[in-house]
Amino acid sequence: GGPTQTQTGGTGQQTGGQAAAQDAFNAANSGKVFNPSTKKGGTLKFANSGDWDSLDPANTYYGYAWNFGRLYYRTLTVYKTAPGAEGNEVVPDLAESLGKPSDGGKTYTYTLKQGLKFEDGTPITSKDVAYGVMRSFDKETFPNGPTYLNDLLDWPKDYKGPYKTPDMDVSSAIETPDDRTIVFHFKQPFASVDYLMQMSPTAPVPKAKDTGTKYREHVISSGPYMFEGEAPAGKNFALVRNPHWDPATDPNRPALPDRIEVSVNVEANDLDNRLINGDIHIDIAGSGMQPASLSKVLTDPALKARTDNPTLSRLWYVSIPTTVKPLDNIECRKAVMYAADLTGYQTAYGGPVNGGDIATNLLPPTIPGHKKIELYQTPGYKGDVEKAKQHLQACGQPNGFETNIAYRAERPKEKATAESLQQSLARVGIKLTLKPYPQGEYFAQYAGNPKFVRENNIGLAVNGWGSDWNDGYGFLQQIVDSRVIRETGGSSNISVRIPDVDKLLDQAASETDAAKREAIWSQIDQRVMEEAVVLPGVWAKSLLMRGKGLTNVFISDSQQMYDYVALGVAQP
Amino acid sequence: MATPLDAQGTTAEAQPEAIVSGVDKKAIQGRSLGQIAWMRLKRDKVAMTGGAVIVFLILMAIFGPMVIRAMGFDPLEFHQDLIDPSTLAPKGTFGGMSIEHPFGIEPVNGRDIFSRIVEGAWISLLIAFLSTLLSVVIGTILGMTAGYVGGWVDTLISRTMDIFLAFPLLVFAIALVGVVSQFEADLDIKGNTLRIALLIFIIGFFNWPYIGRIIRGQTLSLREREFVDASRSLGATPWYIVFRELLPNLIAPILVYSTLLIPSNILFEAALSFLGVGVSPPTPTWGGMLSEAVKFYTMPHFALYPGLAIFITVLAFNLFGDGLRDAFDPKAR
Amino acid sequence: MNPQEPLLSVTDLQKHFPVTKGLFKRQVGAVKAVDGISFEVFKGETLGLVGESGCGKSTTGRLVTRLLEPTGGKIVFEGQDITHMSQSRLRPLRRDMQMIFQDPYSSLNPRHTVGAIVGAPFRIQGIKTEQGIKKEVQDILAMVGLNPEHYNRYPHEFSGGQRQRIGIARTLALKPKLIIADEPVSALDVSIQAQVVNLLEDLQNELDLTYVVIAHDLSVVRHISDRVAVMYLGKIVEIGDRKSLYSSPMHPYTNALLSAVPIPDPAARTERERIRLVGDVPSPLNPPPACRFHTRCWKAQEICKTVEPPLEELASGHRVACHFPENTPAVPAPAGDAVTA
Amino acid sequence: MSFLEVKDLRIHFPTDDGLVKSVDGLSFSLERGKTLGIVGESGSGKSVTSLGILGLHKGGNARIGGEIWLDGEELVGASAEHVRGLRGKKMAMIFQDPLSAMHPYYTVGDQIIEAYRIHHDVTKKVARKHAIDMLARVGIPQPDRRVDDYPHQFSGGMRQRAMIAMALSCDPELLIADEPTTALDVTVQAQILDLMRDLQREFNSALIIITHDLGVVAELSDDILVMYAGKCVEYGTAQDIFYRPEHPYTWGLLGSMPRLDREPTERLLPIKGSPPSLINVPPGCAFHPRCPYLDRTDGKGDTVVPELVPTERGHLVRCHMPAEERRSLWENEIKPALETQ
Amino acid sequence: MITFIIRRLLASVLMLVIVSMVTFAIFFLVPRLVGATPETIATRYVGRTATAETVKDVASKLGFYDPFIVQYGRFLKGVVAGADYSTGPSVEYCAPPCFGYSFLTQRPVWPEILDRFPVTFSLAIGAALIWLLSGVAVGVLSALRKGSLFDRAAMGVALAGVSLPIFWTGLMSLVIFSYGLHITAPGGSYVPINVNPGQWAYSLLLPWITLALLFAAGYARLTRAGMLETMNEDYIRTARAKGLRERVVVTKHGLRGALTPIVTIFGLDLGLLLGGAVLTETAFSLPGLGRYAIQAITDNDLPKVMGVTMVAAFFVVMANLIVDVLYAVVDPRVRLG
Ligand SMILES: Nc1ncnc2c1ncn2[C@@H]1O[C@H](COP(=O)(O)OP(=O)(O)OP(=O)(O)O)[C@@H](O)[C@H]1O
Ligand SMILES: Nc1ncnc2c1ncn2[C@@H]1O[C@H](COP(=O)(O)OP(=O)(O)OP(=O)(O)O)[C@@H](O)[C@H]1O
Ligand SMILES: [Mg+2]
Ligand SMILES: [Mg+2]
Repeated sequence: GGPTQTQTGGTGQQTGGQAAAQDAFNAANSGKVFNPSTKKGGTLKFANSGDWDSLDPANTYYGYAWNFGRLYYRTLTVYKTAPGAEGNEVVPDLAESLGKPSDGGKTYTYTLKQGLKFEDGTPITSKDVAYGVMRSFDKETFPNGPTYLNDLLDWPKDYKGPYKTPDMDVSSAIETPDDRTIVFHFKQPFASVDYLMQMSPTAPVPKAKDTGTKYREHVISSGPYMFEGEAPAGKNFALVRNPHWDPATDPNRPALPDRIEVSVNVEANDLDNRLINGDIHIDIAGSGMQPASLSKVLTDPALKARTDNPTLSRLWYVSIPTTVKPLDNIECRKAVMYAADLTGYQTAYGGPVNGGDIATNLLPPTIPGHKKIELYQTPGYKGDVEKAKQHLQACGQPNGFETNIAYRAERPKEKATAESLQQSLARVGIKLTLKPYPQGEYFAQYAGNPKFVRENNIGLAVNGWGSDWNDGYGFLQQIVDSRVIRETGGSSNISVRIPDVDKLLDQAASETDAAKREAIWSQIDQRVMEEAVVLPGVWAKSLLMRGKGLTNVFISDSQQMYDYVALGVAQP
Repeated sequence: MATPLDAQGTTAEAQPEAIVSGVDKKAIQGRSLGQIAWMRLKRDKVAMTGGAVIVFLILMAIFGPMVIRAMGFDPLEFHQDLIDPSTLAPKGTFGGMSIEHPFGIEPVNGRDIFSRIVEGAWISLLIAFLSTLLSVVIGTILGMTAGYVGGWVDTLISRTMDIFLAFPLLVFAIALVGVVSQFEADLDIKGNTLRIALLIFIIGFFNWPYIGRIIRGQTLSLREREFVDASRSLGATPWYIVFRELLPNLIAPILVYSTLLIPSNILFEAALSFLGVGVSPPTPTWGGMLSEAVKFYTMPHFALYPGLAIFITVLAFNLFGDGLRDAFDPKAR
Repeated sequence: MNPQEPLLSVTDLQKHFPVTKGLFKRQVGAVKAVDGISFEVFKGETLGLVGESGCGKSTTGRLVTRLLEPTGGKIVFEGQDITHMSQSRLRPLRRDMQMIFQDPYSSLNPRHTVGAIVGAPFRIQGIKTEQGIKKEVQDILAMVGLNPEHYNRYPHEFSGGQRQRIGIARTLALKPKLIIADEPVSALDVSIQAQVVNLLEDLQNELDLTYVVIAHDLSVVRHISDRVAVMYLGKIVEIGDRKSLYSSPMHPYTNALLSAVPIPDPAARTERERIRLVGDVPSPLNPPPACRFHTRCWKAQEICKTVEPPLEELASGHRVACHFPENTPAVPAPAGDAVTA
Repeated sequence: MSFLEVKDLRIHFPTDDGLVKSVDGLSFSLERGKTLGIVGESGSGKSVTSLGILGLHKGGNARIGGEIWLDGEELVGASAEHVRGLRGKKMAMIFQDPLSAMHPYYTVGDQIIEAYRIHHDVTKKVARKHAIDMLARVGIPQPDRRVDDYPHQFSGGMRQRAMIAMALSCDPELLIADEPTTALDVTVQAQILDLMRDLQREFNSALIIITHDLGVVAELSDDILVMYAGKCVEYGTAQDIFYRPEHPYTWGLLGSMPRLDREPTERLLPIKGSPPSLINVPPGCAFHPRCPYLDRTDGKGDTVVPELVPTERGHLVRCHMPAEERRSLWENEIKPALETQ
Repeated sequence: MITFIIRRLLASVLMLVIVSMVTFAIFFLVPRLVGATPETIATRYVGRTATAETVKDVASKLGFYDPFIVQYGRFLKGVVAGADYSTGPSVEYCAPPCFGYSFLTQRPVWPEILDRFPVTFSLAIGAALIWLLSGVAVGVLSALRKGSLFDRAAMGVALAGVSLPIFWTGLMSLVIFSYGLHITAPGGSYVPINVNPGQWAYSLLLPWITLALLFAAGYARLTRAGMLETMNEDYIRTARAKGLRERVVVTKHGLRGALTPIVTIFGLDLGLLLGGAVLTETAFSLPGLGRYAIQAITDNDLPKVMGVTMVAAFFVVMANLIVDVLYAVVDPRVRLG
């Protein structure tokens, strides 16, 4: 630590009256709490280099939006506000307890706590929660939100949401027998329901106040903070305390600051500079600092001491479609696996600190069931030209071949990855041509569209996946199940079409024993690696910076960034 | 009758030498305005410096890629061993400057900046030149047509130019590059060729009204000159007048505005690259390098060289173009 | 002057330039630049056309050479009606009718060599010459008093007088019958003016040319013309052979013009009696009705404002358009009281 | 000493191509109420001389030598600020092209008002009244209305009148008119010349009139100075120059002019060649390359610069030919050639 | 004059309609020409887990199945008469000029444009003032001291100014002055003038100067050339012959004469700038129309693109009109008709 640390610490001491927090690298990571405090007051400042897809709980699919959303809405369940692994636990929020399964796991019942109120003082009822879920069904109005409940609940056949089919009886999916009880009916037994219920669509929405697409400008708060005025897209906004929030019903939210300010569309490098200078407290996206900041932060011990380096449940990888010649031949795919220089890949992605650890298989270390599988070991992860050439020989392409690599044009790291692979595969004669595509239609029209992939010889496609929640299903299902691949495009799974894997997935979904389930996840991982249809790159990490004067800072395994509900500020 | 004043017929009255003073009497071959402009240009040291730099740049663009490869540089080769993996910055001072990498290396992948600058000259200049050519051709043809034919043709072309000028150019360039390049397979043109062709087309196509306006104005004023009438009264066809009488007089403005359009097109290409719709990687262009460098602004060496390259090139063209304009300017005569 | 067929005959020639306004280019009026003029030019003679600036002299010249499309009237050249003849049909005729322009600077293309300029007629008309164009051009250059060696020089290397010679050489290339010279010397210095005037006269004698010389300088016109027409606001007000027009001008305007010319003789200052016109020439957009000169005429009466005087022959070869002409021969005046000044 | 005395005035311009000796040793004098005419071909240094007297070359790149005495004050050596104070008030100038010489963006009235208020500490209103008076004085109809017009709304003649009004607004004692009528039609030119004569009489100012039209000088001037290549070649009274010219160049000018007051000659008698460039002035007598009498100068013509010497009849001539010979040439050859035919 | 303005306004409307049609066509026809279907276009506007049905719903909600004319007609109607939009539970009326609802944020575009306009306007006006004043001043001085060291240096700097790409100067100046020396505001710190004028000026200072540097160059050169030309005019000689002081000659007669082309170009530049401060706003991350336009294009958000294009074109067209009128005001010789 340098001299600046004592200064920061000193400030904390004067105001908070607590022990001086020592700035240190990873001081808020791996289960540690940095500068713990219960002191209320002050203004917490967030900045976002982009903007929310929507502030409406029905219409958002960003991890940081869910993390932040908990400040102004509550859901039936919630991740525990605690550092490290403890934070991965789901606990009741609006509900008195976790869901009570019945009907062989097809029906779940929740009972709301007493004394819950919206910001206007009206009580929160189970009808409001049901309405929130129902309106989120309308993907035409709220296209962005998660669709788990749409797919899993037993909705009436022609249901189109409360706007278009207001009078339809949805009791086959949701029932609210009384104001405090809500019952969900699933099509099939489902194990992780409590995980689903912490997602934003279960936030209560009072039907009378619902303004559809405009609701995002002022979401009626059920949490400790409410919007000060309106928050239209692209504009900065502020949250103030919700007078009708009762802390007694909410052990998860310390609600320390008096006020929360959010700036949006702040240029990314600026954002880092303002964070470093202390003008803002948190980069809300939580995706790590910009490449330009790395050299500045990591080479200055005082700055480095203000950073944390969590691991994410996210894998950056490259899909190897089996539909493109000559990669339909497993030997050619293996040649790619051996030829790839993973250290280059890692550097392209931001290096060991901001990019991540070199990945050898799919499941990241943060997911229960993770096991390291090293099928294609090469010296120093730099690739093995000899082995690659042997496999090329076996493939019948001794001199290599030509193919294309797709990536998202807007993502510099993916571009760097593609360039890096171009370099390392060239060593064995595999010539890659770079194909940038707009990320907006990357999966629907380009890399995720099987027809396009075949016709345009997309032999490799840069890809990445993070789980919606921290278990094997949440991580694997969307990227290895061949049945999610649609001929019309749109799936994240570009290359994995292994019948065994599909079977194993079904098996795992109905397996109730957690340990056995986890074993199956790893088995799937192994199968996919054997088929060499995915070239894993890095298990992501990010370099986060704590703003000056923050208290109660920690990273939870569920958010994999700072837990925004816990944060407080030391006042000068 | 003969008076002493009437100096025997008319032939003796001719004494052009009195006007063409200072010229070798044997040099009966006259000097065209172009030659005179060239002579003046030669005296303009600043412009000639600009011209020399341009020649150098063109040579560099044409032969540079071969030369650097012969010298052992590879603009595409990674040198990640020279990169600090955690900060992604080049190891060593001044962006990893060394004998092998005189301008240092790029962050992340460690590509040699010097050879990329040389290689980038090729694409940057190619795009600038060809797009200038395109706008000059379109602008000259339409400008001359509008100016010479007049009437509703003029109205139509002038309004079209107005409309073109009313478009937010950059915005449209981005849109078009984005939209069209998504469908490479259908067009059956390989990656960068399509991109480069597209960039040339867009830059050239959106710039023609500027030159078109100038040419139209010049044509309008030339049309009023009596030599056009003289030609008409000799029975010249419109084609003859346009190509033989007007065009030679338009060469000077065309040349001048071309040399001034080239730098602005270089900047345009750089701006498009900066906004992410330039040539596909890993092919280096100056604008592309600069837009990369913006993400690594903490390593100013990365931005310095492409920035300087653009600056020097644009400055050289501007200086030369300015000098050319002065040299052709009849008022300065 | 021979009573043969005229080489050129112009009848009631008109040129109105439309004045437009508004989005749809509505015509709101017309500049009546030339408004019904008639004259004839006979082979071998020189017709002078004088008048003040803007009276339509150049327009007349450009109409006759069909650089402009006439609004009305008729132009007959060598017996052929060329009034509305298409440009392609005109092309061969253009050999016989050439034009010299006023401005020696703008009438030569600065990007062409003298050889190209003077040789252009051959190229445009597609004429092959026995000794090749170059030789032909050099001969012509010598004829107008230029050094044939200067074939490859550019116009900017010559003085104004020399440039005018180049312009003349160009018109001579195809051995035309009629040359329309629009202010051929007014841009030149006096000493050079005289050279060019002499040259034109010499060429006429040598090549049997017919001239229409347009000028505003009455002395120059008198010097070179056989007959002179005086224009005022798009009309010919008086036309006659040189001698009678200058010695006994009939139209008050001609009188005024003549008396306004400064005489290079200090004694004339006191001796001469002058007629001073007041005001400026009215706009051709709105010319005065009837006799156009009545607004500035000291002899004007009511009839001048209502009845347009016809162009009548009051003496042999001398026609005038005036209700109250001066200097008329003993013949009684046609209308009103003839007042002699 | 005369009201205006110019002694050995030299105005040279260093340029890229060499030193331009625009005015090279010019001397003349002028009394109040008298008129001096300066004639010469284009580029002979007339305008440069007039601007030099007004001190308008100061601050430019010109090199000025010699003396200019105006009403007892020396101007060449005087401070620029002092000369500026005299401009407009003591001496004023009328330019050739009144359209370009007036600022297009200010009304005629404003420009006269400005000129008046530089030298008179009066309110705008008073100055405006004065401007209207001046416009009335130069014969502009409805001056109180036209005072608010812009120059382009005036006709050519009116513009020149307005220029004169502006120049005269401060009652200057010296008025220089640089080609005041060259851009005008004859009838308007006559009006302007009359006006200038009348005004000069009224204001009793000294007038320098610069022109290349011998007719105009003859109309107005008491004395005439003929310039050639920056030098005075002949200087004398109007009678001297017109009736007894002794310089071949003056003869040439006279011979080049077709004259209305004489019977038309068969041919004009031009000067051969064209005026020299002022950078490469021919050695010896600048006129020698164009002079038909070079052989009569004892070989001095192209080597020795002739002096300006008085003739027997009292005016000054710059010529190597013996006085005798000159006179006999004029009497026996030139004069008859100009008059008879 | 009035009829001229009315006539020009009518012509401008026509021009804007054409601009809008071309824009619409580029975004509508070009993708279709190269093979996009309503569904593929709609995929942009649905979440990442959308089903084919959702995509169809969204495509039909956004009207992608209608032919070009219908879609364009709907757009025009919205601009002229406003349009109704469903928010889900209710229907909202979007008052004219309604450029539609953003496909992505589902908010009307017009208020967003109005919102961003002040930023671009602030940027343009401030920079314009700086470049105009400094450019003209330098130009006049250079012209008066033609060939002097000052002249050469000023014109050298001027050329350098136009030769530097703004995103580079922007970045470099930020690195030096904001992040290095901390004397100017960092990028993206724009504060509206009604919130805090001092902060507003402080936050825009660097963008102003950087942008002005680019243009000042041109204006200095233009002014210099104009002054050199007018100072050679005959009327300058007349002014001197009247005995006017040199300072008055230069400013009242010389500069007045040279100003016309400058005023003209200034109007046009300003018009263009209001529509196209793309690079500056990107370099300094100012939340203005330029960045909005870029965002709209990368998002393929047609209503936004249309809105911002129309606004930009509107300013260019208006600038043209104003320049013409101004020309007639400045130069009495020009008659509008
Ligand atoms: N193309 C044209 N359009 C409209 N008006 C024209 C055109 N050409 C000439 N005029 C007008 O016609 C009238 C006669 O012009 P013209 O050039 O024939 O006069 P001019 O006698 O040759 O005068 P000058 O001595 O000045 O050459 C003028 O008022 C002129 O403004
Ligand atoms: N500022 C200057 N720099 C260089 N040369 C000049 C300058 N001003 C005038 N001259 C030259 O001086 C010579 C005399 O010019 P001046 O204007 O006095 O001629 P002028 O007799 O008035 O001719 P014109 O009849 O054409 O008006 C010309 O050759 C001209 O090129
Ligand atoms: Mg004419
Ligand atoms: Mg002059």
